Amino acid sequence: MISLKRSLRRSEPYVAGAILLLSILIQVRSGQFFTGNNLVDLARSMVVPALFSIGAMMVIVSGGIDVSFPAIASLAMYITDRVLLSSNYSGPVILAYAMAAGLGLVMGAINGILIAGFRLPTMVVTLGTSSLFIGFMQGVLAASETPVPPSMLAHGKEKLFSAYNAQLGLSSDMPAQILILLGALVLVFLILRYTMLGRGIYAIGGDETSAQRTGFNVAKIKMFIYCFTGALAGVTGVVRASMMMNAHPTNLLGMEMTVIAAVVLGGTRVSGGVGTLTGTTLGVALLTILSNSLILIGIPTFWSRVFTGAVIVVGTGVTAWQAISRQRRVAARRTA
Amino acid sequence: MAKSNLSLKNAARQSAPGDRNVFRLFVMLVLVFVLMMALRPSIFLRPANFNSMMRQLPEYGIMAIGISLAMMTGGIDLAVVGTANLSAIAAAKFLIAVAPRGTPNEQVAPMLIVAVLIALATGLACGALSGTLVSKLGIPAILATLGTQQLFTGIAIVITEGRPQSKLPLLFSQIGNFEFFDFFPLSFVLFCLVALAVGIMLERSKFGLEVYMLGTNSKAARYAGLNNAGILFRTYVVSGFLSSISGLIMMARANSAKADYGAAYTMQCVLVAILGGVDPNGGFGKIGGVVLAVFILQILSTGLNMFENVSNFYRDIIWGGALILVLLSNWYLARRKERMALARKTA
Amino acid sequence: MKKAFRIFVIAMMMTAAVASISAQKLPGKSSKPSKDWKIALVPKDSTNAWFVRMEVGVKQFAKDTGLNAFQKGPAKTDAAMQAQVIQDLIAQGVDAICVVPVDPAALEPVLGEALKKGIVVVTHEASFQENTLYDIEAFNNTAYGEFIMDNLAKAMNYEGVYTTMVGHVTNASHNEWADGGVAHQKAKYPKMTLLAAEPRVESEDNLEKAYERAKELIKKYPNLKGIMGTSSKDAPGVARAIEEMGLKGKVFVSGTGLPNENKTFIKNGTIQSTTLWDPKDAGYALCSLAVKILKGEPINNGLNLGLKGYENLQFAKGSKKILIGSGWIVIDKKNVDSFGF
Amino acid sequence: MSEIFLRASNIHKSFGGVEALSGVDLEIRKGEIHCLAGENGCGKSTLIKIISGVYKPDSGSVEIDGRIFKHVGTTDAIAKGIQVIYQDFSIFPNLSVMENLALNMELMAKRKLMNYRRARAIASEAIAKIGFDVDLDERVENLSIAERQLIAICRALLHDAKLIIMDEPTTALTKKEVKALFAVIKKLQADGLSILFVSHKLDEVFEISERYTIFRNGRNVTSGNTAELDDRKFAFYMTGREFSEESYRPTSLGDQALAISNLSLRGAYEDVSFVLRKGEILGITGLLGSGRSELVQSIFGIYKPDSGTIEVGGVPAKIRNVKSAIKKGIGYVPADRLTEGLFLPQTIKRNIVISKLDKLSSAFGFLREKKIGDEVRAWISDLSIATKNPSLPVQTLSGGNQQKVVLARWLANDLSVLILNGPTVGVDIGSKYDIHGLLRTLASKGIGVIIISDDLPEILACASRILVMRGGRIVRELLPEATTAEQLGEISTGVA
Repeated sequence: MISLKRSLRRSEPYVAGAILLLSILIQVRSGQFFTGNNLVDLARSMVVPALFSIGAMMVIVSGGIDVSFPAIASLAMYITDRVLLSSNYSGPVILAYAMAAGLGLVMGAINGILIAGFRLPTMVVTLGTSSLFIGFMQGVLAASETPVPPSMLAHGKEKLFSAYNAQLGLSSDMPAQILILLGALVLVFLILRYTMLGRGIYAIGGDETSAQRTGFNVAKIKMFIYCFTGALAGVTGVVRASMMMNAHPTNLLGMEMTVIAAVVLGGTRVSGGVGTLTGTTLGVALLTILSNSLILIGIPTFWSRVFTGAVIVVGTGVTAWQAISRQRRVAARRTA
Repeated sequence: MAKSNLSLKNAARQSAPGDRNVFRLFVMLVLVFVLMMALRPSIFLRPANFNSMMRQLPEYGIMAIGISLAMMTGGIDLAVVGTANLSAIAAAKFLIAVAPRGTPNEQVAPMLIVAVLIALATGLACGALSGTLVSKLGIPAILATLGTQQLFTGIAIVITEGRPQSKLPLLFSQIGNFEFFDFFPLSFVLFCLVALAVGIMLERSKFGLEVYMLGTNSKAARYAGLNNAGILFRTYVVSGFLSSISGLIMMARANSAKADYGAAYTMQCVLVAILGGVDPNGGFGKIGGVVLAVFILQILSTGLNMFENVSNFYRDIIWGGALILVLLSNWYLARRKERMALARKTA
Repeated sequence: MKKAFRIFVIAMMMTAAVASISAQKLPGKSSKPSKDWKIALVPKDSTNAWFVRMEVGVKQFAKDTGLNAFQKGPAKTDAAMQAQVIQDLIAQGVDAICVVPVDPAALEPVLGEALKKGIVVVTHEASFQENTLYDIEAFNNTAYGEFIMDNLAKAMNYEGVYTTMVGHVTNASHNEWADGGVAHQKAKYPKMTLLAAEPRVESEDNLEKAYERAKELIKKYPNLKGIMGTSSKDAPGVARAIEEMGLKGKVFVSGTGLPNENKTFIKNGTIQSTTLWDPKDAGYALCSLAVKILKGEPINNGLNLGLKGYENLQFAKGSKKILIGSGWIVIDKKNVDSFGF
Repeated sequence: MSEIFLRASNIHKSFGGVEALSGVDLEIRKGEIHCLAGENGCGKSTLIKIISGVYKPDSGSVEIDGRIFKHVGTTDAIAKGIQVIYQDFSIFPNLSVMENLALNMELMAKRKLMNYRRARAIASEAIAKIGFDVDLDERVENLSIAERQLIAICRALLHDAKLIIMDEPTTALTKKEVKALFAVIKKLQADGLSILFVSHKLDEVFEISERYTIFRNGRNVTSGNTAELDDRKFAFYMTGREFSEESYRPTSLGDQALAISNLSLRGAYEDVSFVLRKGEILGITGLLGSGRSELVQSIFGIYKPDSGTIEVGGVPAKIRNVKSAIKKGIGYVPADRLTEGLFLPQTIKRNIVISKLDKLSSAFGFLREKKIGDEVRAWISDLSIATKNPSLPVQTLSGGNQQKVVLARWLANDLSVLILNGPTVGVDIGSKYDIHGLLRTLASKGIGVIIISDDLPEILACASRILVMRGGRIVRELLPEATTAEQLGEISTGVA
């Protein structure tokens, strides 16, 4: 009973409910939601935003905010791509991932040094480094679209299985890259839940001074967060380029706000300390389903932004309203 | 006595972070100015170049002021560009309907006033919607305004089908592009007036003080009897209003209105606000700083356009670098001050 | 208050009148020596592969002629930012500005000002631009749309349901091509029908989105047989969706596209042909035209800018501004390997 | 006699040129309960932080259990068995009770992984030590302040401590909880631990400690056996001033200032009625959860009561929100000064005038700077707020002066009713007397004052009438002269 009450205080059930409602709406309007190929398509669309959201969520939980991950992903991916192309690399794709992760880690470390070492405000730092990375990529490297090396191309074509829709005769491939997402989810879940490092991330987000006193090495934990999210962003960049079979330097830019919105929508507290991977994934799922189903619902292209905007406003409104009334209930309960 | 004096001085320095930041920004502005002057004196110092800068900065400068206001309450307004375009489109739709190009100026003039009022009213309404979501429903501002940005752009696309609204009466852009003494653009004068008005509002009015206090601690604000919801609401309404002025300026400069003009301005305005010293957590920030940041950005981008072979993307590098340098110098100066104080004591 | 406003308006109208009188004299032959000329080309943005290719043409021109020609674009595809770049160039006193407008309407005032200051203005992909001396079209927009439609119709065997895809619904030229294509289909291919529920979808100039939208369309409208793409990302994105869904030979796509990006699809037949004009040539041609004007050479029908496709430019019907070149390149199985980009 | 466990000698420490400690000494014997007292800003906290390794002293040394440190490291301190319970509890509101209790232990054991079963065991053991009944899976932010403090105490007890430093641990505890805590402390002492108990509540010092040390302005004033101390001496050592406090009797009761009839808020309080007269100081006490805070917050417009009426000055008052409460002449000094009362980084000036802006601005909403300046100067001198420059951030002030700023804010508003929730929580003794005196003056000028406090001696000293609440109802009305702190405590808990 207590645990039921407690779970109703979380936002995951509400986001899950919203997803269910939306799914039913899509199913009714198109008859094509609960089909294998559609679900595979959605899973595929989720890969990149979900990978980003993992890092964004870790940062927000620790009490910061990071807007530099699309820039890190783009720059890491672009440098990797160019280096591998120019050296005519044809070995396994793992090198691309390792390189991009390494580059991302270095860029994340720059964020980390400024944030953990100099204790500078996270949003300002990441806005600044984001500008730097983009400027470096487009100014110094004069980045433009390039093809990807053969290993990434082959990797982009790898599929786990195909979902076949007999009714329409359509099939959809589950991209291999979803394994990277699942791997990242499991890894981060384990880190957050079962390591002191992970608990430290929550602790810092709850109260940084207390964390210091309790014995957490706050600077080290922060350094880890930004390095890790940087590396993850680098990997995400390569995932995107291989899935698109094309290295597009600016394609990911501008995603930061939507990803952060998804993370917050999934119940992560903007002020830090609270947030779950389940909620985050649900938040991403909701926004991905939304943006990939407007045609299925039958919303004309001209209306798509109105609809998306309205759903964000209404969706977050409901969650926020629920939080407000929860606060009231808590106040009453405390006195009872 | 000496001891307490010292602590007083230290504390006084603490008390006016905004002023110090404004001074540092001013130094930076001078540096950027001198740098550009030194590198390309023949081009940079032309009056036409200054005129060009003054014509470019108002449209995003005014939106940056709007975003800054929202940030001072601890929020953010990502819907400024959407609001600006929707306001401009509303005015443009009206003008094209009642006074298409070619209508005699005498007939256009009164309609212009109505059109301007329509735009401003649209801005107010957009701000009111964002404001309601943030203040009454308590949606985090970043989400609420991300939603309304989509919504406003969406509505703009629906009513225009994405096409530019261009057959505007010429009188509009003639007035909009009027230059005092053939040098100071009307839009720049408007920007100065807006900055002055908002600056005065923040520093001298009850509402301004309430914005700072609410941004510092909303719970304490509630216990102090401030109408938190009302203040937040008004902040976003003001931001919406300012955006609609920006929208009109864009409309005059482009002589048309369209759903996606200036989409890239949003992040630029956030950057301007932050370099201008506005605390993204709320409570602190000065319009003077924001104005200086706008000038710095403009000199940088105009400056880079003087170099044929330097890509505009270097602006991003300089900008990001400047942001981080300012932070680091703040950090360094604070530390040095501490050290010097210690040295003085032990000496 | 009212009176003050009236006076203000009258004052404005007077300045406007003065301005329009001075605008009568259009820029032309430059009195400066040609080595001092500065010719700037302003693209829509600087990272897009398309405009990177265009810059190659500009650099080639500068090398060939020894003149100071350069490309200077905004950091993002944004009409307002493009206007700012042009404004700065005017202030710096360049002699000619060649523009590929993000949005022609938005540039009218700033280009008008350039003309007023005696700067030569030529445009590309902006057939409705008023404040320009000449507009070079590699081709006629409507005709280009018609040609894409012809390609699609042929692939669809002249029958079935189709829809159109644009980068953004706010993109003027994409919409012109799509409109041209649709009108052409209505006139010429009666057995084809435009999908009424979704006559135009957005790919956001993004390969991944084009792919996702195509999948969605095919799921929702199983009888959809063709997609007419406009953005260079549309055709390859849609082609990938078609291949993955196992609809090769059942659903067709046509559109603009760079050879490299479409090579596999063209070779394996998912895309029969894409259409293209080489932005490098367009960049070269724009600079070349600007220089001709600065030299005071006459601009007439049959103008030869000295490179393929631009040897015999013709004024559009009833226009003294729009110069139309001899078309686009069709990329198909036969020539896809011959481009090198 | 017994051995010395800790000896701090001639410690100096300054911050940014301001000396916080100028050569202080402190000795704690093994197995003793030692009280460290002094006003806020006297250097108590700084010394604690030096002992626990947070700060490095400029000079001087600390000897712990026979080993002399120039600079104690945090790990040294913990290894030597020193545990500090800070005033702000150092807890994580977003984590569960279990994690709050167990994390530190796990970190000390240098564990890299989180084992929830082990954590639960640790946590259960910890709460069992003081018989604290709490749901281990509850998030701490959903608990009351007292419960949070108990968690902080439980956590410190977990460690194999030889010296536990408690920085004003009883601030937010009710009488019953304090008793439970003292029992635990005594038990720990019996086990041979030393306790450094930082407090400025005299009754607690007497009750718990054997020896004391008092600081003033970063220097030792005195130390000795608690038994030799009395009320007067204690206050004098702390402040260097003489105080005398008589209980307050209004000379003449005026008209009705506030009348509450049958006020109810479901889940908080029920059917509460009372009348407050002008010139009266009404004390309301009761355990946490007795509904007292919600009751006064309802009067101030924070909560909306379900039923009942409020009259202000004999006129029925509809109080919809805080603003309308202020308009009716009601002021409220909240319990948590730092988060609810003050805008810490903002200036003293702004903090004082924020609730009076309507009157201090022109018709167009512009601030009247001169008027504001006059107003602020007047309050600073009236309440003797220790600052030279009202443009300094309010966080530069001591707790007592901060509280005076909050008071000034309300006094500026021509109140008829002033409600104080914990008027002297975290306030040094000098300011405490100042504030008590001020409340008497206010009442004698005809303001109706309500005090909510757990500090029973404070209630007895200040209030002219006392209401005791239990389970959301008023259970007793008492006069202070006929009541003792013990009786009051028993009525609150329902023993009597």
